[in-house]
Amino acid sequence: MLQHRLGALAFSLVSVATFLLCSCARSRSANDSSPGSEPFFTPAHPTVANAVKEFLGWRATPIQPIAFPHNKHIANGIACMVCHTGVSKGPVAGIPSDKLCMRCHEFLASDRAEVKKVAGYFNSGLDVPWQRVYGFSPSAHVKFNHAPHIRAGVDCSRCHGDVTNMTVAVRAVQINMGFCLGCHRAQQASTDCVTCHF
Amino acid sequence: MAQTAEQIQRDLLRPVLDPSRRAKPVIAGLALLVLAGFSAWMYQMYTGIGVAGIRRPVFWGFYITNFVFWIGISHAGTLISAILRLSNATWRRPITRCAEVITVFALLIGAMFPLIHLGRPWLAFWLAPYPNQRGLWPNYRSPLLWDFFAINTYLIGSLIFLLLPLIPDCALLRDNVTGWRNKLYSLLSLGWRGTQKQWHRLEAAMHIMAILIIPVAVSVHTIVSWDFAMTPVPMWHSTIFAPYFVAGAIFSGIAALIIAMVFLRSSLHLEEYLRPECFDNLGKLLLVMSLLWFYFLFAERLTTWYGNARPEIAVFWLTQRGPYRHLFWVMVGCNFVLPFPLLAIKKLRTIAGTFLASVAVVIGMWIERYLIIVPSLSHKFLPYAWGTYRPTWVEITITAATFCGMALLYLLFSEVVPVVSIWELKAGLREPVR
Amino acid sequence: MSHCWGMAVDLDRCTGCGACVIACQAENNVPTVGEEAAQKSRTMHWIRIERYYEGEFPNPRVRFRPVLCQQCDNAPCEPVCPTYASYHTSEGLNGQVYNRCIGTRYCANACPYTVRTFNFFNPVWDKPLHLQLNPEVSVRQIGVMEKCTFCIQRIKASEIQAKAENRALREGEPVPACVQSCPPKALVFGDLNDPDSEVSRLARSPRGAKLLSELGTQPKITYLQRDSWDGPNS
Amino acid sequence: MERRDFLKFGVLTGATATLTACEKPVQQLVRFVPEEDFVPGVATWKPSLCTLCPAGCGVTVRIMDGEAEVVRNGQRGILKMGLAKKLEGNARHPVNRGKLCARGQAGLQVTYHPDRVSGPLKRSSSRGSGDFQEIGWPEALSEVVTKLAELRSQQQADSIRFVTGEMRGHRRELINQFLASLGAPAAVQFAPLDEPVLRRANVLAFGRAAMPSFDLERANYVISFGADFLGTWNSPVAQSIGYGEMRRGRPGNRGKFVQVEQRMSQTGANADEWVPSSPGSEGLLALGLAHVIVKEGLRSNPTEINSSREVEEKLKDETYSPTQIATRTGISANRIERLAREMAAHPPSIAVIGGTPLAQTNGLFNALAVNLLNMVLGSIGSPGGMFFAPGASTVKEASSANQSVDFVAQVLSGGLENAEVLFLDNTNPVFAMPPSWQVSQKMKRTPFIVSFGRFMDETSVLADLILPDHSPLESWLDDVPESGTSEAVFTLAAPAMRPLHNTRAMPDVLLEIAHSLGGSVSEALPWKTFEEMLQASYRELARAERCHPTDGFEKFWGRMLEQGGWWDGQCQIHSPESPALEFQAPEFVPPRFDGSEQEFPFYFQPYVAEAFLDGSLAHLPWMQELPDALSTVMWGSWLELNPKTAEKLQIQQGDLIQVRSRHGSLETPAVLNPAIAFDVVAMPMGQGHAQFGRYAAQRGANPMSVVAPLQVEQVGSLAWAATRVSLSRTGRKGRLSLASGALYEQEKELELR
Repeated sequence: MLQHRLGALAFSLVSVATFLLCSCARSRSANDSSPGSEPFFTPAHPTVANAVKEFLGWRATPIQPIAFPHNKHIANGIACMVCHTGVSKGPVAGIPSDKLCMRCHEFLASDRAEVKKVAGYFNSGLDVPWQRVYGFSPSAHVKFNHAPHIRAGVDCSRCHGDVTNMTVAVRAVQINMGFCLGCHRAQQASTDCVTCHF
Repeated sequence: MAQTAEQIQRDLLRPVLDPSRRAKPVIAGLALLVLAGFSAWMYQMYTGIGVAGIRRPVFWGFYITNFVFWIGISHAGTLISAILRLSNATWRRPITRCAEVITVFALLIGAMFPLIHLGRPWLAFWLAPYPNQRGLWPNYRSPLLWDFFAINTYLIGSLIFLLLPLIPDCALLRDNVTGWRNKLYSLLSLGWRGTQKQWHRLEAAMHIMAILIIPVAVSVHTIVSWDFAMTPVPMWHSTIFAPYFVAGAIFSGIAALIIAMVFLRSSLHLEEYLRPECFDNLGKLLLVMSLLWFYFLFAERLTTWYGNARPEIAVFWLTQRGPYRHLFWVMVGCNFVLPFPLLAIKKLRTIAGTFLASVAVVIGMWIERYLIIVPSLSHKFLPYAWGTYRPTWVEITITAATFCGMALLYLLFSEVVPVVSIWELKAGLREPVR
Repeated sequence: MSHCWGMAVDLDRCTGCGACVIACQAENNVPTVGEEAAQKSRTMHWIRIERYYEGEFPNPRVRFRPVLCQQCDNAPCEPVCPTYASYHTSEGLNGQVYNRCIGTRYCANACPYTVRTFNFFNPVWDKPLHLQLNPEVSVRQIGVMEKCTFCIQRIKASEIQAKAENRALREGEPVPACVQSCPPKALVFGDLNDPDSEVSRLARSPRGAKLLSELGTQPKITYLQRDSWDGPNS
Repeated sequence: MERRDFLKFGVLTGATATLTACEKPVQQLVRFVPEEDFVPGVATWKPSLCTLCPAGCGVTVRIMDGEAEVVRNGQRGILKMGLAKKLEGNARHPVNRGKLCARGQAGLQVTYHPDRVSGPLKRSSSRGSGDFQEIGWPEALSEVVTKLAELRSQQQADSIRFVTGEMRGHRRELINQFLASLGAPAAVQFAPLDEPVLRRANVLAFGRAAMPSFDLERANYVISFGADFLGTWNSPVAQSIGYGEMRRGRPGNRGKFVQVEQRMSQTGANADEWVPSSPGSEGLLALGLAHVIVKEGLRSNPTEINSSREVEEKLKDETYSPTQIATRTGISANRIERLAREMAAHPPSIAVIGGTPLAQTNGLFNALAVNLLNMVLGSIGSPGGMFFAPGASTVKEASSANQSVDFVAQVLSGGLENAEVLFLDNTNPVFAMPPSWQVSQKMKRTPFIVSFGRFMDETSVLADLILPDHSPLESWLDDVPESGTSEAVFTLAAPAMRPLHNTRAMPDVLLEIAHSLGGSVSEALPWKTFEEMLQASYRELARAERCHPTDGFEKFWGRMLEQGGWWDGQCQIHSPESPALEFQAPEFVPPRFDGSEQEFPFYFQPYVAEAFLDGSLAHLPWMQELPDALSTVMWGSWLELNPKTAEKLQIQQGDLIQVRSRHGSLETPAVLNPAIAFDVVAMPMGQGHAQFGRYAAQRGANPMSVVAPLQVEQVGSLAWAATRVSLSRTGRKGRLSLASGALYEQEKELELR
């Protein structure tokens, strides 16, 4: 990332200055910054500030609607794949629907404040709006597939850090293309661009 | 040749030390137009490159036309001044700096256009080779990358070529001003004291630069032409393009130089220095280039027509008889029919005559770039995918703004340093007129 | 064994119905651009059906020809890209790496088939139309060039699946969306490295020809020319 | 088993079966797919059914887990659910065998359309103003129930009208039972894509009121009279599959295909020979061909009918000789003779008729003549010939198959004005009928209109109450394809995804209304839901399945849902029934046209647009941006005319043209088409919507606005190709988005756009 930024700054004043002014190219008005409320979907950056942050690789820490304690669940012997069901089967590990939460929490610890929040969503017929912790920015145009990595024996912690000690999941590993390539090279996996970018 | 060294110094320092008030509104007006162009660019960045008129299949339009045009204009300077310096033509003394300045500014403007035209200009730095975590380098096979290096090399070279002969004049200015300007000129004069050793080194450096800059300049426009000639696009994929482009570049460069000189002459009262024989000589040069240009055009058109290959002939007829025919004949008129008599007949080769011819050539050469780019792209191989191109106000504003920008930069420059080299003219006094 | 994906287009079967166009649009998140942009021919379809008239009334003829990226072996689009956004993949396809694209549009100029489309603006889907987007394919952003990928996501998915099952790819696997949808089976897709595959067989047909073969781009798509009727056994 | 019998069975047993099951009216009508555990990021494929055109193709829906923004209990939030991502043909379905046309694939956008009616609406100001207010389902339903109860108590149930679009399967059965139980007249179908003329001709010729199917795979010679069978007509996917095989599926044997029409259609573009006969003379040409074949004794394997001898005698009459008809058809005698000899020499041959020739005033004659040509060619029911699919309706249904004609009759006889309550389902007559019939004005006088429309179209906007139906992907569907297959097929599909909006399935709503009305109505419709009704009916099929003994209904039902229906190639119920015994050679009737030749020099031929059909798909952005196959126009309407005609009138591509008939005028840009007769202008149907969502509304012009209200003789349906028009320049340029930059590939053509 450092080189990336240095390269950006080193290149020319023009590119950075103009970029800072307006690097977010958008097709509609950017006044409304809250995502999801617009009547249309677009991969455009919602604001200029947003575009600048992404360019420089700064990512906001996601704020979860519910303080989910990973450590407690893992300590109770629940394996990652119980909730992240897709991880060995397909591209997406998946965040479970609140129906899965309620399978246990209808009875277990149902008096806790955070569990009540889950129940609240469940009863209204909606799902918990979890925020992604990892995931790639749309402008990376990356399609990551979990299953082949699991099959190749890559441990979850390799990319996600030691979740056993986390409450709410945090981005413990900075995943960028160099990180991916490092491993791919070491494992002699394909480094062809279209392996991931399509 | 009645001037004395003092007179020269007085006349030529005047615009710098005591700038005319009349220039102020002109500068303000030009600045406003440049700002309009800049705003248009910002608007384009914010909204998207789609506000330009480019479309499928004409993916390159006004911006690349401007790019080629301005890079062409930049050949005025350095090349002419370098050749004239090397051939030691005495009439070059008052015009070399005008010419070198054109080069630098035209290059700066020209180099902006690839950025303006990019879909994602904020990522332009990926063209520069630098080590990165992705392990990626730019593609050295791409003519655009050659461009990137050629233009940067040329820009650096031209800057040095401009700044080197500025040193003695800056030292002169340093000694005549105070305050922040003194600091600026001190910096630019690089501690010039006028010792014999320094003069000797300056002459040597200028000689080396003059020799180096010629192949660089030729290579720049050759590579610009290869942006086109390397691709299998009808009428682009041509071996004639490199010399055609270089000739066209020098052609339009000389015209731009003449225009600049006419303006400088009247606005800065340099009638004594930019004398008619300068224009006469440049006029002759322009005539040669006009003939050369026409020869290239004829050769290009004839071979295409005679060859009668299907995709090429479609483009050929598109410009000859199709919707681009008006532009084509305007181009021929501007680049040959009008300038030829004006420059060939000695009586007409006056300052006014060469000026008129030059204006025509600049317009004609801009159209020439446009006609090279747009018709070929609009009629590629599969007729179903044929299309048209129409510029939008954004492109037109930005284009207009760059012309204003050129004028503005030139005006400002003429207020900062003498546009005619004082020491070279002084040196000219010492040697016999040839 | 490595694969060399190729396609055969039987123009004698093609009816010009447009099923492939929509199949591709649905599979690859190709946006609609609206009337104003369509008027400027800025539509994004990765495959188009060219229509050419021949002759005049009362004896007119029409030829249809689906044109998509020809996945040239000797592709003019690849060397011109200054950032390797357009490059040759290890399986011989003309890859287009969206995130590496800076939008010079040089590749689109160089492409003699005019099959590359450019995101002049960010694509927009009126909600909830965005729910139709295929999560297996990127939604491209502004300033990025795109084009037919031979449904690389399907190829990759098949390869991953085959590897997981520890077997080779089967004939008829993978299938791009256009080929899958084509009612008269004018489009055939497969591995050109396998001499017994249907596409290899068709590529050897005497009716076969490459589009603009004179340019030496060596496309991986073979067009089987339309036949004429001059008797019962023609 | 016949479809008709099956439906009867189902309904009967359903009634008895549910006597025990019927406890109390159900509360929850909104039904979801049973909770499923989707593996995130992994696609599941579910069978469904395409309802966008009458072909009835089977589809599979690619479902993936996703997050939809929804409103639940008044709360906006996200919901993880299975979302349809793509539609493909169901590989096992006998009609489309894994293939799907452009329109069918775009059906996905019906579900996700931003302008779907998302909940029940009630009119809040004057009729047609388009002002509606949202109301809840209970209020909306009670309003309908009150109205119906009132009518019933006043013995006025016969003033209830129910107009549907193309409708088959149990949906129609339910509507009819509902109406019957109320004592109301049967539902009337208004489907502009239907071919009532051909059905009538098939009744007269073969005793079948059905659309024909064609064995193109095995045919060696196909002559089509105006039928766009590869594009939009009948069962285009099935026919395209067959066409592909006819062309290249049999090594060394490539069939010939001849198209007879005045404006080259997408289908005509694929023909080996294109025969531009004059408008309305198609039947005469067919008789001319039959004349040559009979006269020269070229018949190899004719279909035997009782009246063969008389028909033959009649055909031998000199009135049908090529020289006699050459002037009228515009085709030279030599060419007619050659064509006749060719088709007789290369059996099996098929003659097809559809579209424009059937929309002439003499459409019935044209259809009968082509049917006769088929008999002469011996193509009825033989391999490589034409046949009727086992599921096709029988003569018993002849009257109900004529329902679109009935709608015209209703409109003309004041049936609409007399209605007290009008139900509208999946139909848009205001848009698709000529304005001179004043459908809209007549509907405005109806006191109470209920629409089940998913979109606000020109007809729904007149309604008092809109009870939006689920999208097809959210509904239980079943269908019996009428053509395109030689197998008995029952397509059945469960909802592929949960509803996005606050909509309810129309059949469920009808059932709920029936239960609320109580009494005999409730008893006649005892099922809680449409799903239950389907189960009850298909239980009969499971019992009657002759070829494979089944292992219980549950397994049978599960298998049906898994593969998308029931069909069995072994169980072919062979169709070619003997042609009607007393079929006569039809008498030539010349076509009539509205408007004089001097004042209105051009024949005006609207045609079914590849992308929009009759206009019912104009709201889909994918379809709007799909370049038309021939003109390559997107996002608009256009008028096609010959470049020579245009030159004469000094019209250039893109000029805005005024098209004027005796009944109205419209403006649309001109598109040059070298493959159209000099005296014909053509215009696609489907654009010119006043309503119908953001992508369709106020776009282009509707050709119906100039169509004369002429009817097909002896049938009564609209003769939409029988209008003459004049053209004039407006001096302005029209909005025209063309995908194509050139008409010709080879010639040095420089003019663009």
